[in-house]
Amino acid sequence: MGADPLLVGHIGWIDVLIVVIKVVVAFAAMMVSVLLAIWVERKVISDMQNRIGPNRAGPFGLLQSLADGIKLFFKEDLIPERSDRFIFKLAPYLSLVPAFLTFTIVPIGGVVDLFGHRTELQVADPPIGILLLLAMSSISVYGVMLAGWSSGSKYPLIGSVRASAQMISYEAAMGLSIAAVVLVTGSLSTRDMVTGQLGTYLGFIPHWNLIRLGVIPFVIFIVAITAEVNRPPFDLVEAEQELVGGFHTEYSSIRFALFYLAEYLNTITMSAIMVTLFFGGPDGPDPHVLHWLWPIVWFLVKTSIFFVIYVWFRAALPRLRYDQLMDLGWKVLIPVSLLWLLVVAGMRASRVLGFVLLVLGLIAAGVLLRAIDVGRRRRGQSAPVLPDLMDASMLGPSPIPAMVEEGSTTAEEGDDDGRA
Amino acid sequence: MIPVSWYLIVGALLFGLGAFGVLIRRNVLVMFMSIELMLNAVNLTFVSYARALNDVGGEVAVFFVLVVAAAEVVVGLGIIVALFRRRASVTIDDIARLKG
Amino acid sequence: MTLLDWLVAVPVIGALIVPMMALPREQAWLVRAFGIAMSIVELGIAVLLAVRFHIGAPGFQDTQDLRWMGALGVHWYLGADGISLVLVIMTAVLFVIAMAAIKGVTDVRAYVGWMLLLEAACMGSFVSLDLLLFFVFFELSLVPAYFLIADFGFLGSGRAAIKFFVYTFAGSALLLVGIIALVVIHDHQTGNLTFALPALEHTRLAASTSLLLFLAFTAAFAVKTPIFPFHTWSPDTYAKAPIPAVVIVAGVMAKLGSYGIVRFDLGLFPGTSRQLAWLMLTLAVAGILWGAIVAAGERHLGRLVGYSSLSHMGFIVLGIFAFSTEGLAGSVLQMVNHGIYTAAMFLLLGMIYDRSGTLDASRLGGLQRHAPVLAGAFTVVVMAQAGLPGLNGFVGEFLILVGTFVTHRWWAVVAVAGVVGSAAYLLWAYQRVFHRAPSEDRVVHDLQWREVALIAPLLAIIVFLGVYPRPVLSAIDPATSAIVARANRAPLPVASSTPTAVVSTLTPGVRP
Amino acid sequence: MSDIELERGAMAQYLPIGILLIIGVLFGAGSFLASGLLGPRRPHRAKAAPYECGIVPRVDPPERFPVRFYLVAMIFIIFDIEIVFLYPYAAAAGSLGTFGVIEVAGFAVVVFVAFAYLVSNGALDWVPRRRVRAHPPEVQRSLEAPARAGSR
Amino acid sequence: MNVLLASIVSQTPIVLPRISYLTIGPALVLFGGALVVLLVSALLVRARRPELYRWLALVAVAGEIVVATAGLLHVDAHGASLAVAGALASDGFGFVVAIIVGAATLVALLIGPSFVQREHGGPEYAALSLIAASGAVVMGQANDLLVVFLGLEILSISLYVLVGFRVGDGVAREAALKYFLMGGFASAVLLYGIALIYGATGSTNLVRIEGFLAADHLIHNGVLLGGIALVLVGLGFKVAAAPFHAWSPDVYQGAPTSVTGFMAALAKIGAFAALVRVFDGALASQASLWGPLVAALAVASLAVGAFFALRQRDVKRMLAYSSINHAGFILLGVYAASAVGIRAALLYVGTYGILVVGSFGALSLAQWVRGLDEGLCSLDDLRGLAREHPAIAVTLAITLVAQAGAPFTTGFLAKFAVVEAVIAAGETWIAIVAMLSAAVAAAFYLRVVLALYGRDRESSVVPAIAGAQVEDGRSAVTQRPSPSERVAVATAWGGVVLSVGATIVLGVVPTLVLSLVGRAHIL
Repeated sequence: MGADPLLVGHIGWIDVLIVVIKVVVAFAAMMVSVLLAIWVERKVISDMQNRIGPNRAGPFGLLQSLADGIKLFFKEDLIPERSDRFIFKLAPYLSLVPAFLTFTIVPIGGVVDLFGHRTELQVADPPIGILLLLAMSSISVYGVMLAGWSSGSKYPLIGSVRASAQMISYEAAMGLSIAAVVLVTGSLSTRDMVTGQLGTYLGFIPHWNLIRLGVIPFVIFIVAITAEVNRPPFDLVEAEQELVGGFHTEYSSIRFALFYLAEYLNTITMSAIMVTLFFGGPDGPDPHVLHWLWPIVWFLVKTSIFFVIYVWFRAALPRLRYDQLMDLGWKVLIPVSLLWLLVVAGMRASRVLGFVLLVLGLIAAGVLLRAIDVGRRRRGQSAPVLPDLMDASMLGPSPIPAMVEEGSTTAEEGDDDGRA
Repeated sequence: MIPVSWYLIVGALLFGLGAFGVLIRRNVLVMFMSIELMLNAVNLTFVSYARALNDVGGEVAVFFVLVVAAAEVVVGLGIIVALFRRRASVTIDDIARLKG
Repeated sequence: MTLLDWLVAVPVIGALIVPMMALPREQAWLVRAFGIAMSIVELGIAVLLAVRFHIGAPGFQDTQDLRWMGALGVHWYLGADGISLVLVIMTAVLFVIAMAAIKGVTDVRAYVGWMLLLEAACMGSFVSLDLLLFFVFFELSLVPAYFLIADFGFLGSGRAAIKFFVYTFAGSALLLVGIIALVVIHDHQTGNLTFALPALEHTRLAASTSLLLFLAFTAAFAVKTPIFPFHTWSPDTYAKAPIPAVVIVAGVMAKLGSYGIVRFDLGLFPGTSRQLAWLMLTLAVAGILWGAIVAAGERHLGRLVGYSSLSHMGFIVLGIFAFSTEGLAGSVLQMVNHGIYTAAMFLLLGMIYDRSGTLDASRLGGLQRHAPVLAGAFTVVVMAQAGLPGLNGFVGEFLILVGTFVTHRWWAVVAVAGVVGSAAYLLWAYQRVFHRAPSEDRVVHDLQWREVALIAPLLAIIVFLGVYPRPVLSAIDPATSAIVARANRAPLPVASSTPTAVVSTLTPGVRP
Repeated sequence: MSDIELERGAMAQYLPIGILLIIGVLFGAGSFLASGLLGPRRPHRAKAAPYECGIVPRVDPPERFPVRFYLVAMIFIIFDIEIVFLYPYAAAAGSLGTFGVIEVAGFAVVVFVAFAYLVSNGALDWVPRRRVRAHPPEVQRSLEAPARAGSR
Repeated sequence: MNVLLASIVSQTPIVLPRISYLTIGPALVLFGGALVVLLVSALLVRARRPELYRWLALVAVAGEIVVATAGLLHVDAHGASLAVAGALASDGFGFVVAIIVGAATLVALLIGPSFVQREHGGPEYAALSLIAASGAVVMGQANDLLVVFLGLEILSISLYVLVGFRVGDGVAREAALKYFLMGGFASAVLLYGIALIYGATGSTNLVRIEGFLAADHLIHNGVLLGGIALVLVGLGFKVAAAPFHAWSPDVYQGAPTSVTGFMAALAKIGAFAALVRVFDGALASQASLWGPLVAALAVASLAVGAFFALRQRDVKRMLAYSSINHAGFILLGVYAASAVGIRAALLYVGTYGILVVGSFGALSLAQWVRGLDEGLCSLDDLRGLAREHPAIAVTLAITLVAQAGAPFTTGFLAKFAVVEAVIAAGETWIAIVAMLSAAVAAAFYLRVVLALYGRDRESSVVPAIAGAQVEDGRSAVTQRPSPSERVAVATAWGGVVLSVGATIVLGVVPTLVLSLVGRAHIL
């Protein structure tokens, strides 16, 4: 069970001071890392695309992001006339704050002594640790959804609908793959997850969850969080060709900047979470000098690698089509992660049970494939129960609900209503 | 420390608010949300009692209530959507074909 | 199986067979013939029962006692004494006639089926010694009666049928409560959960409890009989129901009520019955007079007979609550008599209706000219009703009045006015129907042989019982004497000191 | 040590999160404030209009989410609930042993069957359908309208 | 890790509950059946196979009855016990309820899919019926307020959807919405009551609550009283007891006819089983607190059910009020709070359940031959049915008359048992009210019967359009029904006949059903 020893028992002012210091440092680090991250992304992508990228502000264009941010302060803040003003203003907070808070549970280093108090090098270590991640990612769905809805404009609305559908779809897969980690850890605390990964197999293979869980949860997780933070190739939310800017089309000035900030914060945080869950967090070779520093170094290195991988994804992979995206989430990731979770659980109880479950799981997979096939064939025969998400008719002229509008297609009527 | 009874009172108030909402509001979705509010008020009450009684049973109850609430949400939304595919209104007064 | 079992079973079997007789329309008469055959078999059983009956022996004969609903203490407990016997025979006779009187019915199967079921219910009621079994039969009789009235009656019979059903059902509701309450008390006292009448007669009851139970029982019987303020369903029903059905409703089913009073009110609550005799007598007299008065002003013959029935049933109640041997014997005899002559009356009304298409006395008239036999038969029946010596009505009414005069003089005196009144309105009605100049110049057939065959047995019985009522009287005498003796022996209940007698007797510590 | 103090100890773990929450909110508010002070304010109708790539919007934007979204949301809830139950199990899997695995597998079977049912009904298909319009809906409505009216 | 925190989380070994598979067997079989139905449908390209799903479901129900009977025999032999960590009670009552639920579901499955799924043909009806039945079974076996709640929700949520099966011009969906809103409200109220009882007694386990109340004399505990009242209100909503009945006429009227019977049966069986368990079991020592409340509900239901029904023109609406009246009767059994009362309530609810399914089944048949869908059904729709379809008319009439309490049917037996229990409890006046209400109720059953056999031209003004509709419908039906349709209707007939047969046979020879409910002892 996680708990920062600093905050156990009597809490004096010095403890509070330490906490404040940790928080402020973390906050500053996040802001700086975002600036750097944007710069890295732009640079790496431009290198991959044979461009130069930002090179004016500061050395190698390092301050470009800061310049962009400052510029946005001086832009006019527009609020569309048809918007719901309160929610329009609220939405950026719902995006930004969860992005900050998620980072708190990431273990950055080991346990250190500060002013004579032992504390963990992570902002907070609540016993339910990883649930905070799930909670925050759920809240950030609201940020996206409400931003699009409150704009009172069609592109943001479609963007937000897509975004929230996508995010909740992948949240399930993400949750299931995290559950596998929880299963082997026996705790929800991120610190416990990290300590559980210490050690090696055979003296050289790290005892990381990546290996303990058999890679599959990691693959699922990385795909899921890529979709979760709307990074390419899953960035249909803001697919410029179709939706302009997606859910934040109507946002300008600093409000837009905050969404942007939240997105990068999330990307960085998710990289860090991935390191925590599957790559031992701050775990790494310890040369026995500067004992406290090495974990931090390892952590930063691993996180940076994953961030670059994201950038690489963006540069290398084409965007998915919406139906491919949803199919991937629902018909592949969720069943596979569920199956794998059961197999891991079975294996931990007894080898035999694990294999039995694996076989059963393969049978289930067969059943599911058949069901998918059946679904596809039935579509040839009759129309689906409900209308399409991508259907342009939801942009119809009437103020009545889109679902009524949807009913105008004969096939649906015939299936559901028109059989009198 | 805030005494447990305060939580109970808040729970009761929320429950009353929800019940009131179901009874007087005419928008189906609002009624629906009021029911959810009632369920969550119950959750609060359960947790408060669990705390006061130092018994984990009340907290476990919340799990079940959450599940049930979720199932209700699903079915309720399904019904509402199905109904309003034919009607543009979400007001209960417009849904009055059934009467004696 | 005893004869009594067969008595109930035969019509039930018939009622089950009838629906299966899906015959083409031309052969529908087969169904009717089957119905008549079944009812004749039934009559045979009744006669056999009478033959094997030990006249003069006290108590119930030919008893049968089987567990039915074991856990609830309900038994299939049948038995007959003289009172049951005469009523059973009367019932059997009337059903044969009613069955034969079916005419112009589209769905013969349903009609015959319901009739047979009704016969089973009536027979069952008369021979049940288990209170719940009695109640079940008593209730069951409503269902076929309802269908007979509603489906085959005159215009508006549906409403009348519902009225009939609901009124009587409401009365029986109280009866059921009363029965159960009595059984529960008995169970508490003896630990023996039983609905058997002989056992329950020995239940000790507090005065107030007894009073309430008496009222509950009487409510059901009063509606069915009908007794004065509970009679409002009967004129409607009599006017709307189909003739054969009303023969049964008025002839037999009304007797279920008065039979119930004799058997259960007097049997279970003798003291309370005696204590409340004044009330019942008053109601009876009120019924006699009210029936006579309204009947005198009634133009619809069906309703008229309904009110006259109220009046005559008043006599029966009067005799019952006179608490004299003559009175009770007269009442039981009068039950038979009333059954017979009311049935005859309605048959004749049916024949009149067939001829003139109406029962409105103001639109009838002068039938005597074309139909002297009909008029003659009508005369006999009217005279029997009016209590002319030599006909059966006289014997009963005379015994009742004598019996009542001995014990409750003033009620008897007032009731005599009813006799006079009934003679008056009946003759008046007769005059209007048969003697006046015919309103329309229409050729009316006299009775055909079939109609004669229907009415003749009844007339024979009317005359026979008027001249020689001894067989009936000797059959019922042991039973009536025992009942009267027991009632007069029973102490008048004294109000107990605790006002909550009901609750306390009912529940020794069940609920605070 | 009494339970109340233990509880406080556990709650104290959330102190940093609370502080960061405050900082985050303040940062957002401060940014808005700064932007409000620094940015220009030159309102114009065209700026306040919904963005439509320069075209003047002629129709009102839809107010509600399409049905499909609710469907996704509903299905998601089912899985979310499954996860809600899986986490306590996962955290306590060690002490639940084989029994726990079997129970969870049973639970998973239920969810799986529901899932297979959904999939086979095309509830999770997003490919745009080809529109087969046998006859215009108006015609169909008018055909069935009298029957409906007459049924009462 | 810190020592202190280690003690907080206190890795106490989790005691694994012993699962008595016989106890959860009935629910498990039903639920498993539902899964099989869904899975089979998922694997078939042509999903419209109503008969296949129906028979799969019937097999499951038959299995459930067998398992429940085995459980009952086991309890007879080895005595009652608690199962699954005290959440369920393995006692006679639970298994008897399971058998009753199975019987009602069996009949409903024979009838329902023939009409509701005639065109849709998917697995939903069968699966939802099974799930609903499993909920009712769980309610009957629950030994924990939370399990009661869960069972109730499993039952209710399935019923919401079943009610919403499409008929007519959206009336079913409207009914489903109303049912859902009121049902959700009731659930929340019930749950709050459970929370308060939990707060007052420290447990949601019924046996433990009983023990707590027996040991501690908390007489005037407002929280407990509030909890009891709210639980009563919540369950009162579910059983449609007045004054919480407002939803039921609308829902009965709008729901597909054959679903209505199933809903009426299962909701009542489940909710009354729970009422008996909670009130006559756990809260028996507090009878002075809840007795008056239950009595008031019962009397109100009796009166409202009987009198309001008289004014209705729609048969289904009328039957809804009649079910309120029935609820009043069953509440009386609960009120009696004795072994006799429990048996009576169970007898009533069981026989009523089977009867009402048959009733609505017969009504469905009537609507079907009249070419109407399963929506509204006015008296005029039935007028004169006896001439055209005497068999249906007779069946319907028998079920109605049985509901009125005619002798030699279970309807009478049940009323008799309840009234006996009430009188034995010393509440003669309530018994009188009950019986009088039954008499009033008889009037409206007979009105329907009258319409069936309606020669009463004075009130049979058939609107021209409706008449045309009837003509249409008849031609539609007589136009050579397809073989599958013939099979469906024959099966529905089977269900109706089964129900009516059970009503009469058990009414004449009640030994079987009496011995069954006689075993229904609460742990």
